[in-house]
Amino acid sequence: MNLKKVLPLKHILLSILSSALLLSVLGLLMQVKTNLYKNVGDIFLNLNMQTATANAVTSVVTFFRGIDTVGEVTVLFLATSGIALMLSDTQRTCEKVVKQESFILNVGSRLLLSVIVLFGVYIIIHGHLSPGGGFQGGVVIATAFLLLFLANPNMSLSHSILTLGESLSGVAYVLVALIGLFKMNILLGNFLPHPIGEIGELVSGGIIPVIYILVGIKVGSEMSVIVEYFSKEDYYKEVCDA
Amino acid sequence: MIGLLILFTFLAIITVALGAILSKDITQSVMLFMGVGLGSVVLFFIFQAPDVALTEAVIGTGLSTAVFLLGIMHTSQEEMES
Amino acid sequence: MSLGYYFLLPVIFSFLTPYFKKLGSFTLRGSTILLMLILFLQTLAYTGVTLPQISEFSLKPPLGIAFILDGYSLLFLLIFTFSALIVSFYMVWFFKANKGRDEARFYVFFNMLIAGSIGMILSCDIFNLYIFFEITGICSYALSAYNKDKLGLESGIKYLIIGLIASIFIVFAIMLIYLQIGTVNLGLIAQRFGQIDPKISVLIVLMLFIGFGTKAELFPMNFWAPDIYQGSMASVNGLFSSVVAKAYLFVFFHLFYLFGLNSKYMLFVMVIGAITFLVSEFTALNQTNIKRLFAYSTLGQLGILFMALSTNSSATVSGALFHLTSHSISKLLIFLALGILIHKFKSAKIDILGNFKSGFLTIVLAIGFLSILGIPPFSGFVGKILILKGFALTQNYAAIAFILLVSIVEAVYFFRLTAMMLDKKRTKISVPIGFANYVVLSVLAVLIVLFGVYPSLLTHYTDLATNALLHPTNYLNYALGVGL
Amino acid sequence: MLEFFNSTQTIHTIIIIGSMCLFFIGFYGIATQKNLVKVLVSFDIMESALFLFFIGLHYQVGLVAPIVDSNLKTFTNMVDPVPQAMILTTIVIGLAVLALGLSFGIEYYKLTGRNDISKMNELRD
Repeated sequence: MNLKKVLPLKHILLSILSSALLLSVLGLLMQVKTNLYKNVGDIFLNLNMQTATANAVTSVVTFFRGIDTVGEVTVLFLATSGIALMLSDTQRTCEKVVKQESFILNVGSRLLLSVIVLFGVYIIIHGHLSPGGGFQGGVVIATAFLLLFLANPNMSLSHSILTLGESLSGVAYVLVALIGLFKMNILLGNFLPHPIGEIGELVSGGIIPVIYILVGIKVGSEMSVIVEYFSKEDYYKEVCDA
Repeated sequence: MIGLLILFTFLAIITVALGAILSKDITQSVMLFMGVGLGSVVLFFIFQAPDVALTEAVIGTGLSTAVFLLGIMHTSQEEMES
Repeated sequence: MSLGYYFLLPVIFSFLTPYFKKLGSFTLRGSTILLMLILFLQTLAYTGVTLPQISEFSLKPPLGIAFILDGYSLLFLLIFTFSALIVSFYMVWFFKANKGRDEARFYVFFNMLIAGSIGMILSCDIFNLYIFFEITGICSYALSAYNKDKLGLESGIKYLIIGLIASIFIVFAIMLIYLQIGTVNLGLIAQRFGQIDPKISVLIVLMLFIGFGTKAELFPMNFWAPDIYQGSMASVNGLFSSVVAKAYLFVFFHLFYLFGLNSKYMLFVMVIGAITFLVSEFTALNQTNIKRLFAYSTLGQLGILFMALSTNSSATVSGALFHLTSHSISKLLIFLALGILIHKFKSAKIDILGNFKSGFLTIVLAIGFLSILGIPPFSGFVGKILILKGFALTQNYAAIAFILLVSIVEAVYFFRLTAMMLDKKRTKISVPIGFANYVVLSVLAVLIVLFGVYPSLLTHYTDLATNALLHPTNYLNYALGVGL
Repeated sequence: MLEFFNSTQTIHTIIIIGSMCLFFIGFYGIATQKNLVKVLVSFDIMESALFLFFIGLHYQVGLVAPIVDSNLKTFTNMVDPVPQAMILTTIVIGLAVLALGLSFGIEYYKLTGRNDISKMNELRD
């Protein structure tokens, strides 16, 4: 085993290049002086009492920088569309073959499913009180379905329901933004009542929990679609090869 | 204490990341990448960012790895030698 | 109307696309045309109001995020919404001619590509701009892989990896900016950029340059562009060339002048632009694939634009913006016309230009070629002459000589293509052109001639844009929330 | 000794060095790896490094997470929430792009039997 084969010259040169870049960037970054100005986040922390949410990160994500989250949801939606475009093959002719499924795995995964989905819903609706929120809870729900697919390869989700949830929650999110425009004269305005005294309670923060619930539904259905495409892809391939 | 904890976590992450890059087996490299994510979760928690820690745990580590593993199930498992 | 509709309306349309699909392809195509028509009419309505216009999200700037429309973005908004309207009409023919494609998803990506590009030019917050950058990016990756054949997927993968590199550098730059001055609002960054430690500021500028320069197809980082153009459909190429590349170029120069980098880095960008122009035009000479050839031609024209836009003199910049508009229209015309030929001949070799028989297409393509080359009655001529005049005013004769010399190279292949089209000896096959395409292509050709004969129609907007770009005081006041 | 390790200054130095090492490990991976999956893994490592860098430099000893609970009634003495919100967004976007890239890779592998990006050279003149 000679060294040249294990570590080609190109790799050695590139590692030297990387280290040189590392050292120069480090040299620059070590001189980072402390910020002369007040961070915008500190101002948000002071403002945060007004939105009456216990979790400041949530109010930044859904309210102070709300349009970012609309964009983020759109990015996920586009990625899902792209994955569906790539992996949904309408020309596949081979028949679906019912695969062997294990009874214990099947029952066990179904039992776990409800618990995991419940946990996801908890994370979503407590997004403005504790760490977590629509994105995290939505993905937790999607992992429940991943478990189901792994345990039972014949499982398939109802695409019409998923599409309905995805479209309706997305449109509702944009409508919430537009209602803010009509009622508060500012897009994404917090038009629901949000008295400061309610801070820490489940119903508080005006539109913020509403937005996170909509985001949770959307992310949950999109991620489930992604997971289904990725796990079904393998299934179809095996069936077609056989 | 916190400083030492951060230092050792960083050392662990860097080792695991090097392993992930240098490993010839793709599945192994994905699993090691999951190690990087887990180390990041610990660090985010230390940095008082529980929201980011939860997100990284669920999305950056959990679902990413699952998607990677499902993805490499039907592409080649090993790097082809040229 | 609020500026937010530019982003929110396409988003609603995209979310509802599965249901439009169920109502049939007529609804799908019709709704997209309607959407683009609404956006275009809204933009036309904005030409009559006082600028800048602002619409805020959640909070007033500088704390919250806002969309700001000034003269500079108005010009680009006109180009983008017009191109989108044209392409949405063209796609009606395309999907009639190519049955069995996933129409709904194409329209999702198309709508969001336009919405993302518009978001990039309107947003006054650099992190929000990054989100729109990613939206545009994902749509472009998916559109270039849309054919799902070997070439399409290869271009999709290459574009995705390039996009990932660019986005990592941009995220790094945004992080350094936030660490240094504690904000992501463009107005505040512009105000405080001078106070950053010069070494870190160089690092930030370098990161932003790599990030946006890669996407805007600047010289050392544009090796990927011809591959992407070759792998994707002709209509998508038209969009890339006239909308997406222009959006990245907008952001590049917007940040360039806003952060006050023009005095320090002017020569650098100019030289890079000149090299882009030179290398691309020489490489274009021996291309045999027609899409690649026009990809290199696009890169060359972007090189001229980079040279002229970085000069900081209002005459040159105004000329460059005129040239940019004219280039957008001409390239859209050329790519859409080529799409018809490529569909007919099922090949993208350069020979297909000699083998078709259609008086209309010949005239239209010739107008496009000659306009890009800069021959008198067409708009490209006015653009180039204005740029050269601007350089003459600042006594930059080297740039004039350089542009003229390299234009000779450009002339070689454009005249070769025109001669090939007019060559009577080749076997000619007649090409069917749908009714919609007659309308679409004639509108574009008439616009090219119109702007060539009456440049004053456009110079009003380019002057507005130049003023807004070089003296962004108004924009800054709005972004800082002072002028409200 | 323990005092030294508990100062904000030291912690920030460790964070800068560690995250930049991680960043350039990812960079080296992108430059040398040929398999599409491993290139995507390298990108994710680079992204993680940036997240650690950004969140870490906004942490100072003594600050707490920006969440109020029964013991903590005001939003004072907390870490900056904006970087956390930005990172949250970037993580989700990262996953979206990664999944899209993998789906391209799978489709390409089905057509050609390869996912080696250095051999993707059909697009040429």
